[in-house]
Amino acid sequence: MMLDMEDRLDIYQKMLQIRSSELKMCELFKKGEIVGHMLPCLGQEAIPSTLAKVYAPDDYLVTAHRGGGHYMAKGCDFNAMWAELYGRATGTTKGRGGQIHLMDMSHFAMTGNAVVGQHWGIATGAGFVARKRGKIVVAVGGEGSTNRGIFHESLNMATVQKLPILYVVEFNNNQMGNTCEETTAGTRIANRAFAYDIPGATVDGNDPDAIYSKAIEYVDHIRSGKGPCLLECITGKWTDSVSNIRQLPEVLEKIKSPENDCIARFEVKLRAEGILTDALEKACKNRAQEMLQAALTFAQNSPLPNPSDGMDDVFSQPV
Amino acid sequence: MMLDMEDRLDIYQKMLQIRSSELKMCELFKKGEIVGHMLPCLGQEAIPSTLAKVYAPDDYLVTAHRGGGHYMAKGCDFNAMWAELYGRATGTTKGRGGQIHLMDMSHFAMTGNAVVGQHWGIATGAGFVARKRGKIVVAVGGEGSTNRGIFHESLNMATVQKLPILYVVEFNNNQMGNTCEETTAGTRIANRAFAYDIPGATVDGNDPDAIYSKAIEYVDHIRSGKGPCLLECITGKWTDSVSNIRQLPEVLEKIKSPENDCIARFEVKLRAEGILTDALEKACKNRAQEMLQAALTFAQNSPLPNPSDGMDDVFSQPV
Amino acid sequence: MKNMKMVDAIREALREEMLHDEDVFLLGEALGGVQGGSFRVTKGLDEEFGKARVVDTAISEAAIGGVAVGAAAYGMRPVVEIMFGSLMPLVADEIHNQAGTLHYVSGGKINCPCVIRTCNWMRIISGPHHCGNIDALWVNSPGIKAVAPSTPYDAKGLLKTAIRDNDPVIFLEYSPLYTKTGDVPEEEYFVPIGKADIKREGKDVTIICYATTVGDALESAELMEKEGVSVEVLDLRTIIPYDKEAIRASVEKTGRVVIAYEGYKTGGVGSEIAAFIAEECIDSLIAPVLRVACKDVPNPSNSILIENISIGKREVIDAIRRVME
Amino acid sequence: MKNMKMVDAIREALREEMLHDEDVFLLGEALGGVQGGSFRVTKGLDEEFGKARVVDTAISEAAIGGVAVGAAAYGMRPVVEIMFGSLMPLVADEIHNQAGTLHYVSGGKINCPCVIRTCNWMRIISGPHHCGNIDALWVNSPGIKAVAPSTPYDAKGLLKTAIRDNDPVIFLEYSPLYTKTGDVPEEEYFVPIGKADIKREGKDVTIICYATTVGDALESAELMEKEGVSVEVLDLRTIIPYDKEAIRASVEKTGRVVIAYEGYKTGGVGSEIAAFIAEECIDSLIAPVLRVACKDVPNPSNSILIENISIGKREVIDAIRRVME
Ligand SMILES: Cc1ncc(C[n+]2csc(CCOP(=O)(O)OP(=O)(O)O)c2C)c(N)n1
Ligand SMILES: Cc1ncc(C[n+]2csc(CCOP(=O)(O)OP(=O)(O)O)c2C)c(N)n1
Ligand SMILES: [Mg+2]
Ligand SMILES: [Mg+2]
Repeated sequence: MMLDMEDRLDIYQKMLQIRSSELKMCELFKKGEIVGHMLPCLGQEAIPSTLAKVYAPDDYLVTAHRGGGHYMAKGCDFNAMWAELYGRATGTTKGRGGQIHLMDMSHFAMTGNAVVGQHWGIATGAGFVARKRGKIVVAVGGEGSTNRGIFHESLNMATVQKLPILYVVEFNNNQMGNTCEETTAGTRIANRAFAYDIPGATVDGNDPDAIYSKAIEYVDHIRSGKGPCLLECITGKWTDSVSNIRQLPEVLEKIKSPENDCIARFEVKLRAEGILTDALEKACKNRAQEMLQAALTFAQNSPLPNPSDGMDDVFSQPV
Repeated sequence: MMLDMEDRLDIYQKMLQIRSSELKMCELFKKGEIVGHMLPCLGQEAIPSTLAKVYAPDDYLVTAHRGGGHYMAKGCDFNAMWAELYGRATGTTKGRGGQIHLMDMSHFAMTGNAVVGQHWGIATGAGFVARKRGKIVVAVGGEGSTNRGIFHESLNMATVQKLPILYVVEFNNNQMGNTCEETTAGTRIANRAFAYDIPGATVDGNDPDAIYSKAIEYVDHIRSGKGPCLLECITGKWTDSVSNIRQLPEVLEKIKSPENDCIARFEVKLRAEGILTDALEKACKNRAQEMLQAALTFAQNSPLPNPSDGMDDVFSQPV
Repeated sequence: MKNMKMVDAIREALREEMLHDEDVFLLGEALGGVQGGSFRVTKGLDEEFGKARVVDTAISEAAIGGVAVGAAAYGMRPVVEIMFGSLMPLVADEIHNQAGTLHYVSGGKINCPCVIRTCNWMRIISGPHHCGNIDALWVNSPGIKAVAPSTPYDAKGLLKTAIRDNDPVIFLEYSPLYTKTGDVPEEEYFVPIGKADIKREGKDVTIICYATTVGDALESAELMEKEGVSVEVLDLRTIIPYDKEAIRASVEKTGRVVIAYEGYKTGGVGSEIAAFIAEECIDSLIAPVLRVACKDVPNPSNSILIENISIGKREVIDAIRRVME
Repeated sequence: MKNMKMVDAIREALREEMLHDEDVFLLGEALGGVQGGSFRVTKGLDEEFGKARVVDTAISEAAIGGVAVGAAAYGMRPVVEIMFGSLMPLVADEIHNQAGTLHYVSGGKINCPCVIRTCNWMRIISGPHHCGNIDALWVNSPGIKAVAPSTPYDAKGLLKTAIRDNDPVIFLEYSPLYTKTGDVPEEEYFVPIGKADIKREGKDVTIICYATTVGDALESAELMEKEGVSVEVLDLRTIIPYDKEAIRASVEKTGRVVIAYEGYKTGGVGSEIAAFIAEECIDSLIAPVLRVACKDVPNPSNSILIENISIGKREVIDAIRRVME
């Protein structure tokens, strides 16, 4: 199956939303206007934006620590996300979790977790619910997280139980400085699917069309009750953490080329196909900026939590 | 490479030693003469007996819970093992660990561990020492233990580090009652090697010749510094635990046929090749019985630990 | 009322809750089939409810824990089993970091209604990897509740409450208690989490205990009665959050405390209880707060050695005598 | 004497021990290369000693723990790093069941000389999965030692001792302490495990503390001095096995105790210390034993909220005032 024009423009729009938001996050962090632990997905925008065309709004989405793009792409509350980055009471987790614990259950999205790999097990649990309720789970993590044992336990269990889960690996060949050469055996993460006799494939993770065609094939397989699949998307992340960005502008200049940048590349493609025009590009970019501005305004005008708020919600009812 | 006559007779002798010892263990447990948690390897004797021809005496051996056969095959102190089963102070772990914690470091054997799968990680640690000291590690566990994440983490790390480890899986299609159909994805455990691009193979684990030829090929690979291999040996265990044996004699009668019993089958083979004669068989069996008798005598005449002995050795020096 | 074994009371609680709510499901190793759980707790439930609701898994404790969290977060009520207590460290992150923080870190928006059952094999000859003491493992974990019933009545009532609770609950079973019998009502009932139970009233000494040590305490109380010492037996039932008011009231009454717990002494559940008393009830105390607990030694696989490091009536009585001095 | 940061003192200890014994090796995530460890503790050691002795691994905490046990059992001296304290539950079985029991269950025949270093990120805005408190995780684990130094001197001396120790030792670092400076001798020295250190003498109140809370205690003592209260600061240095004699001596002298620890209050390290005092030193006490600790709340990623649940000088001084009442 292929993406139609409208879908592709939606994807493009989401990529722009994520890009502008993540850039702003880096910028504001550098200025000291926002604080905390933040892991941008700059350079990887194609994956979340495309997956949003693969799952339904009420399907489940469970990601690892680098979940901001997925949160946005699923249509989770963008204002609340920005309020969270500003540590406000109106934040998606009331200003408690910060960027690495973004979640929005009204959109079935658990897009934060900071113990790398643990989300694979949680996604597998979500799979039991999805199986009962006729939904699917899309589970996403970095290639580094596939070296945790829980990845293996999860794939094995999901396969035996024929759980409806698409396991997606964002392969950026980087784990806090280490490359796969130093840490990871096997030529491709997708090969790990062979261990369980489930479908596995590697696609160009900077190309929405490539991601989509394999992902939608796998989702059909999954929805038909045949169990999980493993999709590896090759991409590149431009920055590990907001605190690691030294000279972001230079980096961005260098990589804003169709070879490295999934957005620039998608623009070339959309233009060649006559889908994207100057006017449309401008409109899309404006739209992204407007959304961002609205979210920033919402966040900045939101109240800070009261110090004592941090004592609530340890349990669902006071004990 | 193939086994020569002498080696095959050694293997046969070890199989007999293990068989007679494990049977006696079941019998004495049933009588209540020995107590505790004991996991016999009846039916699987070919694997430990053959591996003993594959590793050198000062190579390292690390197994999971069903390690009794491996302990014996490596030539660890047999008297001390029996003293352990009797809970005596002269036992291999001073009567503390019992049958599932048999270990004998003077033979480089950690052949006990009762948290299924954890031995894979320990074996990987042994691999770092082996790499430095020019030895290899043989790590052995049941197919069930390969569903623990630590198996995956271990294989990945050992492969990246090119550790000299032969990972051996005793596939008996049973994990405390569950079969692989209910628990385990993938047609063969050996396929899990593909995930890491290392050699993996499945052999008939009731046939010493089949085990040996693949294992020795892998050990050559390992000794040459190329990293780990995964060998799956298909076998069948006759009893899960001493406490699960209801009617051992009947079970034994039924299975004492060359189709199911690795010893009966090896005897047929050795006879056909003219290696085994009636007299030799008798001599071997007598020898096994003599060893067992001597061990029983040693154990029964050994002192029980003092109650207060159980307070020692929490730390290597009193604190 | 009917008289039943604790193992049957637990099974009845599981069965009732599975009938009551089809989102309740069981998951663990060898729960179904011939095995029916290592201690037959779940025996027959797979036949009644099918394999989708009584899920047998691989030996994958971390995934079992992950499933508990994920399935709970997305709206079901998983009741998972970790075969035995000594294996709980394998699921420590899923408990401490995941289940324990989820409600909080989601801004109170995601509940995590899972139950993690496990069985302790104390007083059995299976060695340190089977018989380890793990009751204190989550006392230092915000967001986690843990219960350890001593009677069939409490077990059934607490398990039903735990399954309906919207927070993660660790449910501790003890193999020596499975066959203990007791009265259980015919009609439905619940036992609240966080409430202790005075299993015997007394005025000279309070024994604070739970699970296996409750029996030791009651028998000791009986014997001490003959020596003219009146012993109150306070069964915590819930280890965390423990019932501070009940403890305070009893200590104010008796002024003497012995805490008996079948775990390693140092850093155990009883250490927390003793610290609470030293902090908040010290003015009521007329004797040191004694802890009767296992020695800080891995559990050996040998009855002669076990005897020497574990506890029972003798140690409890000893401690009562000491606080009465 | 040279003045140095704690991060450098730790690196120096590693380096000296690697030079002293070629069986000492380091293993963990991102220890080498550009990263040089999350907090640059191991920076440059890969260049000096090579990749076989400074091993960068995958994100595989369980295997890291397994390697620690296996390599130690077979005769090397692994010093492994778990990137941060919150991840320690991932290696809980390797600590509790494997490292903790090996010497014992092998009949005293196998040693397990491994060090597991980890860094706590307390007082930083990284949320519950990074800044969780895990100092109490092994207090209830027989066979495990744990140290938590507060000065560069203690850090270097304790780490060298830990590496040469034949038992498993957890070495706790605290990110706010890395940049604290202090004097360290030029010549080689060792600090014993299991010995507390009186960082300041006093006669009215004893503050028992370790790691980050030592600084809070010393500053509080300074301030209280002005109010005429003489505060003794007892730095445990070793969390387990803790120095009972030093505690006893100080409590006998002052009769008043505040235990300050940067962990969750309930079931924390301080609970054990309080229980010990309530059991063995109660006759010396003239005030309740107060615990100053973090609230039982997952650590939020927000300084406003962190402020309210964590501890510092203010809370310590408050407690001193209360025990002086
Ligand atoms: C279990 C665990 N180990 C280590 C860390 C520290 N850490 C945070 S992100 C990261 C790298 C993750 O790499 P990968 O899974 O490839 O995701 P990426 O950051 O590249 O998106 C590490 C090691 C952690 N948070 N959790
Ligand atoms: C981590 C863990 N989970 C569960 C158990 C309980 N248990 C003991 S043996 C066993 C089955 C192991 O199966 P396998 O690895 O195939 O070995 P086998 O017993 O067949 O030799 C189980 C589940 C355990 N000891 N440790
Ligand atoms: Mg990565
Ligand atoms: Mg098996």
